[in-house]
Amino acid sequence: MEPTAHDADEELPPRALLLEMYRHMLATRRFEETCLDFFRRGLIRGYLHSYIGQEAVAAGAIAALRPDDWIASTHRGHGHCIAKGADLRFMMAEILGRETGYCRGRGGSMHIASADLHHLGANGIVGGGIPLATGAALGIRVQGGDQVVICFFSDGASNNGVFPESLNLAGLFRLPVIFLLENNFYAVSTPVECSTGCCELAGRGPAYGVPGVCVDGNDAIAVWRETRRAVRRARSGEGPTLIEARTFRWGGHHANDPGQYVDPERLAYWKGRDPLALLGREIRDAAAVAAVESRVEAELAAAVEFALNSPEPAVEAFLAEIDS
Amino acid sequence: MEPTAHDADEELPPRALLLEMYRHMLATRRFEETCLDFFRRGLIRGYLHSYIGQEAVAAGAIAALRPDDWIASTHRGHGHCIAKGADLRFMMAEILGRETGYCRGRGGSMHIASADLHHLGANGIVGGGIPLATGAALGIRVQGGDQVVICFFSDGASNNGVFPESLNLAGLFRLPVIFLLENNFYAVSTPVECSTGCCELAGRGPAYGVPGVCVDGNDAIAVWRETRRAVRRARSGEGPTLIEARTFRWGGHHANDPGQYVDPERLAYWKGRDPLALLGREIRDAAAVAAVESRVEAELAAAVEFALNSPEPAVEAFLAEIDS
Amino acid sequence: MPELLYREALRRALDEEMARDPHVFLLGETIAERGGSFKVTEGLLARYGPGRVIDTPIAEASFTGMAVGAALIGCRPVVELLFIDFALLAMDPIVNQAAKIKFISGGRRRLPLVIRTQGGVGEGLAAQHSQSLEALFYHIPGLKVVMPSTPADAYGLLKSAIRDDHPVVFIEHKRLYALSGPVPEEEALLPLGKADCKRRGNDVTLVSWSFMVHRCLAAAGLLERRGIEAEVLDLRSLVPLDREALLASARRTGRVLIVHEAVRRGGVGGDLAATIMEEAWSDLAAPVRRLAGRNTPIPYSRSIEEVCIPTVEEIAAAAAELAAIGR
Amino acid sequence: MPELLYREALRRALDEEMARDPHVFLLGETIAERGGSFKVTEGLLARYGPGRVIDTPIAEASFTGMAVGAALIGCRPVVELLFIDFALLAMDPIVNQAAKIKFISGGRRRLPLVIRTQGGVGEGLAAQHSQSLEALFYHIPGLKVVMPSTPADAYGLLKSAIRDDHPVVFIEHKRLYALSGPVPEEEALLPLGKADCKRRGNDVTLVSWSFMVHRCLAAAGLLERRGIEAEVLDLRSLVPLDREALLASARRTGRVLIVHEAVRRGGVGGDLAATIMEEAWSDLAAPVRRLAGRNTPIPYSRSIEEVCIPTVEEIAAAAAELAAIGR
Ligand SMILES: Cc1ncc(C[n+]2csc(CCOP(=O)(O)OP(=O)(O)O)c2C)c(N)n1
Ligand SMILES: Cc1ncc(C[n+]2csc(CCOP(=O)(O)OP(=O)(O)O)c2C)c(N)n1
Ligand SMILES: [Mg+2]
Ligand SMILES: [Mg+2]
Repeated sequence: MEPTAHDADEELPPRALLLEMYRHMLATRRFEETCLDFFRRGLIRGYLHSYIGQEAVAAGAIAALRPDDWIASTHRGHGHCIAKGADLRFMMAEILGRETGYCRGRGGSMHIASADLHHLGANGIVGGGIPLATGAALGIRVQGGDQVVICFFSDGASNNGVFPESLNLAGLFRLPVIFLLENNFYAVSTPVECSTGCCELAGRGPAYGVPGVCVDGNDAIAVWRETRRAVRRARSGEGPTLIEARTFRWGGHHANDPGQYVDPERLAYWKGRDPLALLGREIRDAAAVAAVESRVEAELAAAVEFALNSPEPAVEAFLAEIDS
Repeated sequence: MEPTAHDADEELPPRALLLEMYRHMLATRRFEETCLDFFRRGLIRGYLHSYIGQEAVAAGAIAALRPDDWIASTHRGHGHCIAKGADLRFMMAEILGRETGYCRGRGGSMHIASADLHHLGANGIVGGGIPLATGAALGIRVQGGDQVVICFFSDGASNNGVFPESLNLAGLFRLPVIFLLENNFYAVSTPVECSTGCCELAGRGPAYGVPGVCVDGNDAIAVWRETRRAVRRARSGEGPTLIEARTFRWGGHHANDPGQYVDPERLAYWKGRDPLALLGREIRDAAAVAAVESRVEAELAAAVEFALNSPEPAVEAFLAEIDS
Repeated sequence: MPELLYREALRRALDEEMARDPHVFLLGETIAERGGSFKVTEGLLARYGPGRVIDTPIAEASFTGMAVGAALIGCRPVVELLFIDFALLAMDPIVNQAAKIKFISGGRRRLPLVIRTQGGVGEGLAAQHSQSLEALFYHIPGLKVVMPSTPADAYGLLKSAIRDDHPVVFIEHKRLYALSGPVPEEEALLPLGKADCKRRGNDVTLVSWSFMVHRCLAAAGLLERRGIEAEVLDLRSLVPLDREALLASARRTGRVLIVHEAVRRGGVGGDLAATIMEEAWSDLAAPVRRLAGRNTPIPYSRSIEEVCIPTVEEIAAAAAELAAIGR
Repeated sequence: MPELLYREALRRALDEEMARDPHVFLLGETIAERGGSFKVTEGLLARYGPGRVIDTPIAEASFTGMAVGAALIGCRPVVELLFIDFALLAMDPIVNQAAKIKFISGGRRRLPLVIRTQGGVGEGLAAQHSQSLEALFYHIPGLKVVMPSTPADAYGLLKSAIRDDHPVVFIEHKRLYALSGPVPEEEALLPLGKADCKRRGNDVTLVSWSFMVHRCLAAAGLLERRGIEAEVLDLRSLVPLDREALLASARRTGRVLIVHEAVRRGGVGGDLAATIMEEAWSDLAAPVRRLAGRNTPIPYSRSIEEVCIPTVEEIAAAAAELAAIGR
């Protein structure tokens, strides 16, 4: 299956949505750059997985959602979180381990979640979020709601048995969930062709009665369009869709991984298709883009300031909280 | 995919093999009838899952193996075990919980295994044997052998995530394993159409780069032929095959289950296609069939006698064995 | 009080909670059409429909994870794992996901989830259908563990578990489903974390839960004839643990025998024994003792199955020995 | 003796055993090309090729089960689970399959399988990458559990684990990989089930394993300055357990503090404490005490992470308290 880029003839997202996607993508890019810098300076610890290069997937897909729709995210989750409308202040505070963060500093980058944002959570377990997302879709059914759920995960997670199990369950129950497989061609250092005998990952859907499509993951508009189609299906009770969005990770697996195993030509190819640049070109409005840019810079600066000035969790309070 | 029955033009198994298949099938049928009788009389406890109706799958498939090839079996495993050449005496003794059984009475019906028979084991966990079989195939590779492994499992097990995980691993590594999915259309009382959104179970293979074929599981010759093809592929290093063999369970899920949920017409259809009768017709040699019948009766009688006269495990010896 | 079977008491709890709260729903293998392998959920499909009594394919890891996801958005799922042995296929959603949610959100998220399952030795079900695995969940911060021994407890505790805002592993026993016992006619919840003294006595305390409570009661009967008054404390819930009741009884009798069906090594008994030693040291007349499952998977054969877990006679003998120390 | 890092000692053990026995092979995520996340398997791909150093997709349940299957036909697989947290995805093959093989075959089948994994608190890896879960395996009949604290122990015990005919869960510690220590130049196996007294003392026994051994040794240093001679007993393998060494030390000092990183509730410490009480009651001068991980998932933030597990000072304080009882 060849990924489809968006077709210029087809309907475009409304202008405001285009700008919002751009804003989320830029915010993600700049947020990640800042995090990487903080990591190098020792301010961030643990595992930090940058979303740089993949911004169009989160922004494009989530642009097709209503605010009351849900998402489930992964260890590489900052982009999803920002596109779902997260406050950069609380995100940055969490990643810096502060009491003011989304998880009060208990969770860190791999566990950010927010019921208010209808964000089920990042996950430190590769594939761990897949059944959770599927179950949220079932829960929506039980509650009689019409929301949908997007389940983000990547090629590596697609080999965890919970993916086909959940595909099967979602297909059987026609649940309103969209399996958004971000195929960035690597799981840590393992290229996708070394993790499966069949690299056409969208093809796993039909084996379970779930339609599978493949889309250019660096083209935010194409992702938006394909997701919107899947959202409509899901919302109208027709069931799940598997979307494979092909994209690429610009950095190593995490902040500490130089990623030397990546073929430089391949990386160059994908960097030449910078999702931000591609979308910027579509917007064709330098003033609007500049306005977004300054808004993002201001928000990011505020977030950094807020986070750095926030207290770490207090030991006494923490000890009082946990059962002894 | 429509199941293929065997085609009269194609090569037939050698006569000796035909008779051996028939013998294994008949032995299984009679063994199971005896077990069900013993169960009713309170001599067998626990779960007893009868293979009656499915005999052609085990016999046909295993007829395509060499004795040093391996199999992995399931909770419904007597047919596989008999076709792999088990001694009915040790089987019956095990199922009656005697010290002389394959597992010295410790395992029972759901755990029969024998390294000598190259039988990896029945399994009480639905799907539990799938990775074991796949790993045995990997072990063969490591050891530089040319054996193959048949992994038996049924439609219910195909929804356990280890099936697609193992399919993927086997396809990736081109392992000499044959996934033999006995689609008997039920998992306990759940019909296959209530456990998946896509009932073409053989179609799950190609999603992982593993060829999938569907065969009439009540036609021992068809099963043999399809398995032989897969065995040749596997033995020559071309990798795994998924074979879906469609068949039917004549009884309830286990000896205690009347199975009233089964559509009587469907059952009648399958009973009309009795695998033993179908194969008997192909043999066209009443004398040979009669000879097989009397051999089976004699072996079964000897097995019953042996088992009933065998001691139960001694408590003292058992306690001495286990660490306290 | 009317008598109900343990399975009926469980069913009544499910029924009442489903009637009361539309967010409660059931998920598991053959629980709908077939009413469950142990007939606990029989009739509920007819009452609440396939939207709330849901049969799943055999995919324990995912349908348990789905229950976690549904709970995250505000439902109150009750998921059934047919045998606790199969919970081993769902340890990621239970331990890595469900148990962590409250904590990693800094206390901001709730996870009202009940995992119903059953364990213990039955009638020849062998090594993969007879395990007693409560210790695996007991060790995990963020999980509650409830193990009722009677119909009344099953009823009252399951209702509380369903109303609890955080995950509860609710472990039934395959040999108790057909046990009959009185259950209050009016709705009655039992709080999690309250032990029940099922028999009073001053000479020795038998601490137990689930099926073994009945063996302890029988042993107490034997002991009585020998002039020994045994107290039988049914913990009912292991997490939260009723430390007060446990320690009070230990202090009063000074002699404690902990009885459980699970394997002794690494079983919950060790933790309880250590806790009693730490907290009630000066009141102990004898070392706290454990009588528990032997260090073996459960065999199939009738002749050697029952010897793997404590018998009434063994309990009585161990208790008598304890009671005699220092007299 | 030459010094090796813990990771190098492990690698040497793997290397020697692979050279010695062609049935030994390695299976896990990014262990081949990348040499493993903790660099234990670096260089082995080059020596033994992709047929014996095998990178797997992310499918813990299946590749662990595959190792079981390969062991069943006579191989000696060493499978790596990157974090012990991920072992929760492979509990079926480990507990329901591997642990049961010997038993359900009436002792007729062998299962030479090593599951290498690592646990413990690291540097901000949070709730799903910091667990200490040895208690889950300790409770399961049929599994051995080994937890080395030094390069020499890691080397000698891993070799024995690989040669063992039954499954061994071999748990390393993420904070030990870069620890340097002497390792004998000649090949040297250490038997499973032999504790190592890492420091002699008569006033109090500190029982520990893995990373906490080092904190106990540091605490013993602090205690020495206060005139208290602490013995530090490193169990090294929890199953088999060196009961003799444990009880002998307990009897000699009469005061035992068990220190582990895993959560206290349901941790191995309770079992050990109960065992000591049962066996050495009359020699105890004080109740056996446990100092262990707090009842919480591990948080991310630096400010509250370290307080979740015992510190050197806490160990010293608890030991000093014990040593003072009844003097
Ligand atoms: C169950 C599990 N296995 C292994 C890991 C270790 N791990 C963390 S990220 C990762 C790679 C994931 O690859 P992919 O799903 O493609 O996500 P990506 O990093 O490309 O976003 C691995 C193996 C884990 N966290 N969880
Ligand atoms: C992991 C697991 N889940 C559930 C069960 C309970 N169980 C035993 S047999 C069975 C049905 C299996 O169906 P299928 O795989 O189609 O095999 P069949 O009985 O048709 O041979 C179930 C659900 C089990 N043993 N293991
Ligand atoms: Mg990836
Ligand atoms: Mg079936």
